Amino acid sequence: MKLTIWTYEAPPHVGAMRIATAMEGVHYVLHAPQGDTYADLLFTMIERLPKRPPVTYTTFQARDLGSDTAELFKNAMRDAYERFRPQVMLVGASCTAELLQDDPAGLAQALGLPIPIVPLELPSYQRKENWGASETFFQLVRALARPREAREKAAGERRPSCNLLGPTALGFRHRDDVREITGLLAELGIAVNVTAPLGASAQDLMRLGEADFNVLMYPEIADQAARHLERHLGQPYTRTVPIGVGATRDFIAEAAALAGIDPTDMLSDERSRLPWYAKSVDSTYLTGKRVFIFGDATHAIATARIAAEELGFSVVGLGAYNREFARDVRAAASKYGVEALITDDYLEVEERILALQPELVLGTQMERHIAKRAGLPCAVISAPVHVQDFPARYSPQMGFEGANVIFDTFVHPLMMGLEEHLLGMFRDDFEFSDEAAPSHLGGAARQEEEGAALGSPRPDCEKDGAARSVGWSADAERELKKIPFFVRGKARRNTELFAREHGVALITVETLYDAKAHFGR
Amino acid sequence: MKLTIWTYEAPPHVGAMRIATAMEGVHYVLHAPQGDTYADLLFTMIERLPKRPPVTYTTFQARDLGSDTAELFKNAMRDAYERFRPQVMLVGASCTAELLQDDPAGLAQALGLPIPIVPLELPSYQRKENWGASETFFQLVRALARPREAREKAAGERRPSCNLLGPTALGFRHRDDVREITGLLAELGIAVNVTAPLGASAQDLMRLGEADFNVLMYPEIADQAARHLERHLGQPYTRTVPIGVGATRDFIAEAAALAGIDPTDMLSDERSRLPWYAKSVDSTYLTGKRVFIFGDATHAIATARIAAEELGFSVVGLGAYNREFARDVRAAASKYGVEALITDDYLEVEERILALQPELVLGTQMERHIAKRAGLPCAVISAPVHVQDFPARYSPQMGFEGANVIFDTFVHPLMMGLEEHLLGMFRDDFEFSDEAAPSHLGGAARQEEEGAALGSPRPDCEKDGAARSVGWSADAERELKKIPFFVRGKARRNTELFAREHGVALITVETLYDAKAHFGR
Amino acid sequence: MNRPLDPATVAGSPSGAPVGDAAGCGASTRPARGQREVFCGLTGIIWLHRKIQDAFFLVVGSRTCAHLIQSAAGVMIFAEPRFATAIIDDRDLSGIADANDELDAVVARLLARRPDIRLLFLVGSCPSEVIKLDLSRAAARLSREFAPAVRVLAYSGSGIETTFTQGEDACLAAIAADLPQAGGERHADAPEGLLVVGVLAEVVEDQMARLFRDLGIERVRFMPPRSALAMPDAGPGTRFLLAQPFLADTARALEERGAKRIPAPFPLGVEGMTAWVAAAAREFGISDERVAAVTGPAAERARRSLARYRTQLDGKSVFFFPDSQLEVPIARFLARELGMRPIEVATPYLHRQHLAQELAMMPGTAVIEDQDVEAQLDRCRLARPDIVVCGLGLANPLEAEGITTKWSIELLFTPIHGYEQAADLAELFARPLVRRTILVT
Amino acid sequence: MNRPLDPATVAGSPSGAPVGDAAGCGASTRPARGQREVFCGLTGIIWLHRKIQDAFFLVVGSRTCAHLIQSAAGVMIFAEPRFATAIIDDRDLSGIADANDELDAVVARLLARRPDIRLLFLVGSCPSEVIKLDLSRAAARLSREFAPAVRVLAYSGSGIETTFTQGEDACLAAIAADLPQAGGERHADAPEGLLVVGVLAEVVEDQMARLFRDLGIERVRFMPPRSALAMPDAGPGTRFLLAQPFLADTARALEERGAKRIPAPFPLGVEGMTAWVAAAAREFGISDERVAAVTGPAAERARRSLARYRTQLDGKSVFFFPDSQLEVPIARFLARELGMRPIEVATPYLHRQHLAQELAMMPGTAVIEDQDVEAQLDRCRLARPDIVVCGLGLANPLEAEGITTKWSIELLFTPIHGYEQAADLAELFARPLVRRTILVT
Repeated sequence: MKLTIWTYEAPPHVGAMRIATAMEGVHYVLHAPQGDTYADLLFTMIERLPKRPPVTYTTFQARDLGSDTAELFKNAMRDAYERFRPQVMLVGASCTAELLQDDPAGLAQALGLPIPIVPLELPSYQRKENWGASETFFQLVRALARPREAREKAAGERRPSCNLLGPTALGFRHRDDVREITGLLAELGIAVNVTAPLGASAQDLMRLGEADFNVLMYPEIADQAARHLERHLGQPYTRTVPIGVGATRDFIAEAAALAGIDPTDMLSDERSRLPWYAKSVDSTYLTGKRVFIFGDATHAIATARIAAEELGFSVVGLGAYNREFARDVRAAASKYGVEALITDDYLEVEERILALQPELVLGTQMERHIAKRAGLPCAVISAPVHVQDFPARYSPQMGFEGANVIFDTFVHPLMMGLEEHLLGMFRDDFEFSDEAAPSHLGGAARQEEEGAALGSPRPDCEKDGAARSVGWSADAERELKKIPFFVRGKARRNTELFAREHGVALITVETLYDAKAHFGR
Repeated sequence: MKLTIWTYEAPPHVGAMRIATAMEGVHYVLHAPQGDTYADLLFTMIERLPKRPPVTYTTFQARDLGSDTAELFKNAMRDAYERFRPQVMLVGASCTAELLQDDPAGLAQALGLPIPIVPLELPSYQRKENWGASETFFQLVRALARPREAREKAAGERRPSCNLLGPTALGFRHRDDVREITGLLAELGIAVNVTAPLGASAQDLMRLGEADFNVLMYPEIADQAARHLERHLGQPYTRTVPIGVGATRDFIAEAAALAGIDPTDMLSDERSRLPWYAKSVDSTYLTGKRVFIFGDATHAIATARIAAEELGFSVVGLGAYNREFARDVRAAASKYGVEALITDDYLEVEERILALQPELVLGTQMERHIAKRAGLPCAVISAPVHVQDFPARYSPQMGFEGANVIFDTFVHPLMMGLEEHLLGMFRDDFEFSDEAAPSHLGGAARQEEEGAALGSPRPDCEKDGAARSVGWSADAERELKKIPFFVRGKARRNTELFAREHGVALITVETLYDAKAHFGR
Repeated sequence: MNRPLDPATVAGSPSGAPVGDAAGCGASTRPARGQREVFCGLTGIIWLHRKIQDAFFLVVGSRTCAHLIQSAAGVMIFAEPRFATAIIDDRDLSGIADANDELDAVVARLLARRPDIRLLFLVGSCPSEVIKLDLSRAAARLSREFAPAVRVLAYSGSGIETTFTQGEDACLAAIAADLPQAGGERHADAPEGLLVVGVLAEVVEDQMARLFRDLGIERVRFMPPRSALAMPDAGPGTRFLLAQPFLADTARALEERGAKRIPAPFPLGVEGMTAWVAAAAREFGISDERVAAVTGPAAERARRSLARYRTQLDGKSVFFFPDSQLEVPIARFLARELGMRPIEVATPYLHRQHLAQELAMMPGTAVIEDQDVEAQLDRCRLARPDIVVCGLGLANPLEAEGITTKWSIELLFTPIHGYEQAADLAELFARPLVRRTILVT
Repeated sequence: MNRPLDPATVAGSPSGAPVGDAAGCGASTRPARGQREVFCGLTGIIWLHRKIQDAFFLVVGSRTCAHLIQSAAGVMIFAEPRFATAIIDDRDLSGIADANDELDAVVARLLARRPDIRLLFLVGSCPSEVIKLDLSRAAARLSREFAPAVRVLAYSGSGIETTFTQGEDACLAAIAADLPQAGGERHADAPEGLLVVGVLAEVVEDQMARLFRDLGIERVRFMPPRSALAMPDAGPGTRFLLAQPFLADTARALEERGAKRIPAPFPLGVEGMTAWVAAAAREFGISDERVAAVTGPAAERARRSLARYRTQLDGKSVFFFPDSQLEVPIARFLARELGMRPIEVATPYLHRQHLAQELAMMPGTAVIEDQDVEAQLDRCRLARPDIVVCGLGLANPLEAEGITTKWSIELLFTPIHGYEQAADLAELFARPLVRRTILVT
């Protein structure tokens, strides 16, 4: 049993719903109690889809237990087939139904419906949303994808083609990433054969084999399917996820190599504004800002690269909530000399952030909570999705326009350079009070980093006893307050570190400046 | 002499710079003291242009006055020609030089340079930035544009074509509007002959006559030029500025009519997300929200239409700072039953907003100040531009993607529907305190509508004595505080109006509810 | 537990025809069966955790439960929640770990991190019910362990036992069983205090308190209170008014404490509010004249406010999908005070006794208990009502089909009770209709 | 007024060769003439209005002036400003309106809207100078009218008379002339208090105050103060240290009050700060040993801090466009304490007397007074320095050409004076260089 304040991922059957809802002609019969129908609103309200997800729930009740839940399932299955006439059906159970052991797969097969039935085994008490989506997509691909009829490669006649694998319903910017990458590939001269699951039908999955290679857009969703297609259909796939200018350029080179074409033209122009905006002198103040990054593995790793190489931040923390890709995250973290944080425990992430006192948090909606309480600026880089992650405007994360979007997103929560300066110079100015948030964000007040809202969970300070074993003299506390709040957390942390390392029990004004001299700006 | 806290427009010579900087091969010699060189940074820092504006300043000093300022001008002119070898030169004076009466036009002509010299008369003490830009563009067009050689309209062979008129350097989203409208016209089958001034050379202006018609993108900049081209070159021009879904559709119909093509296909699809997002049930709470709109005339009028027809807001105030288009603004205002506010006095705008207590302010960077102090949500719809009006990402205002951008921009500052509800239900909840801004904006504190920052200018309450002639009983004040802050300003205003109309001197709890019954929600 | 009726028990009644009822029901009721599209009772935590500010809700359930609560109401973006989930995992199911030990550890960690918690609810879920985890016993054990700082109660919000608002009922029933005993000095039958039961907006509570004070009822308390430290007492002298129609178990629990329910319609709309207040007044021996004098001005003002919306809503048809159990009183209000035409009123559960007066006031519309969502959607499309009341899973798909909707969860999150809110309740129905006429694109 | 030297007066000195100077100048100076690319003195309002919090700056000028101030520093986005412009219009110029009456009306409206103003500056501009509007007389008149609530002073920030930081000089000179007279009881020559002159960050003032207190100098005040109500007095006993190199008029105004300037280098870098403090100490009769004892630890710490940046900056060439008059002391610091190579040091104005010690410490780099921006850009492109110090109009265009820049206005907005900020000043130069090595794309 695990205490969970926020969950980064839904249960695995919601992952399966993301696949089913993304596709055409697929229907999912889910053995589940009535409350599980809440999942429909994820699609109709968060993503604002104008149709219900193609899911039938058995909605059994307490009185059905032990008697006719299996019968309920069979009826639901039959009714759903009659009503929706899908090309393929998925069957499975949610957490509660899993405990009943009704064997939906067996029951479904026994009905003898004239379409393929793909049974899903998604262990609710072990696995989570991404795994469920990945497994579902893989099972569909395995069941449906066929090898290319004959590899008639009349070169020169056919444009090279690829499939885009991974975009789903309820995906973080998947809608726009698909458009961006499709456009990028078209410019390169590569056609998209099938995009899946988003917008694909069962027939489309059968055509997957006709492409020359696969673009693995979201490893969390489609890594398993891409590996299957490589192994069984001989299709290579791209390893680079094109998020950020550097990664997009690498991706272009990789895709071009797989397609056997020359990417030089496309790589010679500068197609994103990010590099120039990052070089513009008003961005100088971004240099070395300490950022903490947390999200799904793919977005977290890509974010770290952008932060370090393209914006000039200093990565002080990097982590992901999906253990499936822990190895990749650890490898990336080691590049930045930090220890990867692999956890789905919100409280652990909170502790790490408060201990590191970064100047910017790049995380999920959950890290926004932490950042808000700690008075830290924050931008969202990854699922879990919120209604605000489905803006009306074109907002890809991938490709060159994605890099533009990311520049704005990461820089927006920060105070602008000149405003930082004026705050630093004239701290006593009543209009520049410490309570001031960046004025372009409405100029509303911030909470002090020490003063989280009443009643909110507090970091477990007792545990971290060492951190508080040094004391602050009143003078030093006063001097600390003269440091603008957006770097004060760091100054406090550095001074305490310095004091501990040098055996100073009471921090004075001199200790503060000694620490400053020791650590530099 | 006029007290000016903020100025909505720069002096007219900055308007001329916006034209010169937008174009290729144009150089502007400006008779001006050294301080006027500040204007360069508008382009290099706000717009982040990677080149200096093509402007030479004479930078005369006190000691030059009355002696050799004319000589200085001639030297600057000659040196600039030698160094930059432009195709055409603009000459003029800034405010201080205007007082010297050195006659830059005459001096420049006398130099006998082998290129066209376009003299600018921009009266600094009467006119402003937009007028200066408009006059400059008009003078250039008048000097350079030639009629089409022979109107060889071999129909079927040539695609219909148009010019895009109005985009400049330092324009509010001009960069992206041009891309959006060019794409829209291309889909319609209309080619863009010349876009001017942005990116146009003197030669391009000479080719203006080759187009079938003109698209007047920004009347503030190009109305004069478009009318000239209509009169002298017989080119009709579009009247609809395609900002918003409805206006974009009207524009498509208008452009198609001028081009003699059928727009039905293009109008049959829904190409913007705005209509569906506005219909989505999470937008229901937007209905009837009272908005105050202020900006340049074009953007203010377009914003009012979107607010009223596409988002379902209630327009309670509409105004513009550029008197040149006052008539259009008044006509639009009368449609919404409000009195237009035509002023460039920031203090007047402030008074109007505080008196109206809108639920949302759609204005310029200046209205952001007012809204911030009044604790009102605000989005920016118009110049004057700030560095944040040049985002890295694609952010048009025009066309279908412009409508998407606008939906996000207008809705973002508002508290989301459900959050509003919870605040309304549980006002005593310490985490939902009145100080809470929308949590997606960082959840920082707001100022009370009554409590502007110490030292800020206060609305001139004495003048508006009537508004305060009714008193509030302590009970009624307490009851008022139970109303969530985002509608409290309106409730206070309505109750006081009601009390005055009904001769109630002391507002009680009953008065509050009587007023609520009277006005409705 | 307050379960939906087994359809078998009413299967004999002719579909669509009036069902005989003690209260002389003006509406017909009929059952349905098929896929339901309703929230489970856990959803109530969304408003309960905001109402009782020093309480905390610990769901004992699966990741689905955790995800439901954080997603259902879009609360993710809001303030730090006062709820969490103890997620059951394989180790608990396989018996490797003792579920009770695990739960104790989770509670200990939670209370260490959140020292401000005064009242902790252990909330049962589908999985905890299926594996028969006894949370009442666990609550008793933990209450002993953490007394006196923290009191621990248990209730079930499981989707196999409860729908949506029944979670509030279950929670309040648990509270009711735990209230301090009122001193029984007076004669048991003499009313010595009024308890208003059901989560209400604070501004509504304040209005009601003023009204009862003006009537002369002295001791008026609200349940649940805003703080766990301010629990009302209950006993034979307690008279209670239900503010919501879905509080069957709570009423029973209060009755077990000796308290007496004052039968009344629900305080929605002018009529409902007047009847509700009058019922209490009668119980406390207050004259009808006094009631008329005290409520008259507010009722008259409310009627004036409603007039504006009556012009917008009169004659418009309305169709209810089952959701909150508020369907019947709201349909009654819309029909009688605004002239709307309820075409179909479906409700997840119909408490015939508590709703007796409501049903009697209803026009002859079919009241459907339980649901077959696909069949109901077919009927809805056929009927093309002017407005549909439904949950969030159905609203946007219906809007996309051109059918105007009112999402029902808003009825729980908006102050709608009492005179001053009658027009606000009407406005909730007018707004989507108005919106559709305003939007041009 | 503190005007740039007429190039004619130094035209005889061979370009690039050392100019003989009373202080024994280590650097050469040479004049230039052509288009300038500098701010006018109005720009100083951006920091002055933040420093003196109950003061307000009313520019009497054109729309250009108003636009300059609100745009120059991107202040538009910040807090409500404490400055405004009385914009001259055609009516004032044509004589239809009397400019003085108009000004009085503007001031009256302003003071009515902003009752918190204690000190109002009327700030002259190019147009007000050209039309010879006498703001000093207007200030005296308005001061009388609004006394005692508001004091009104005047100075000129016009671009035909001042560049950039000279606006601060003109403002402080106006303040200096208006300071209360110090009681002249003691012997005129005995130092009775130290005044530190120039806008400094508050944290820097506090550090300096601690240092002088530790040295034993009792009465240390700063000018300008944070509030107009806390003006220091001045008189023959006053000794003052300039904290900035551009305060020629202010120094003269203080000297006219009888105060005596303590000649010193400027407190930038360890060397500058030590010499600056030591000069004051000598004036107050404090022994060198005491100075060494008090400043030693901070100086040593500062040197340690600088070591990190010396490794990054050593041997790097630096090229100054004229801007703030800080060019000479900063070039001296970069050269002597960080090993950088100043290639060209241009400054809008060179005060030979105040900068005597600075020039003596400079390596043999050409110091250019005044500007011909096009010619200087040509030289800069040819020299391809490692870093260029320039204004905001030039920075991005140079960056686009691949030349690293440090925008000079930052030197006015960042705490750079004193020991604890020496490394921060170095870091301002290291940062753009580091950035260029970090960015991969």
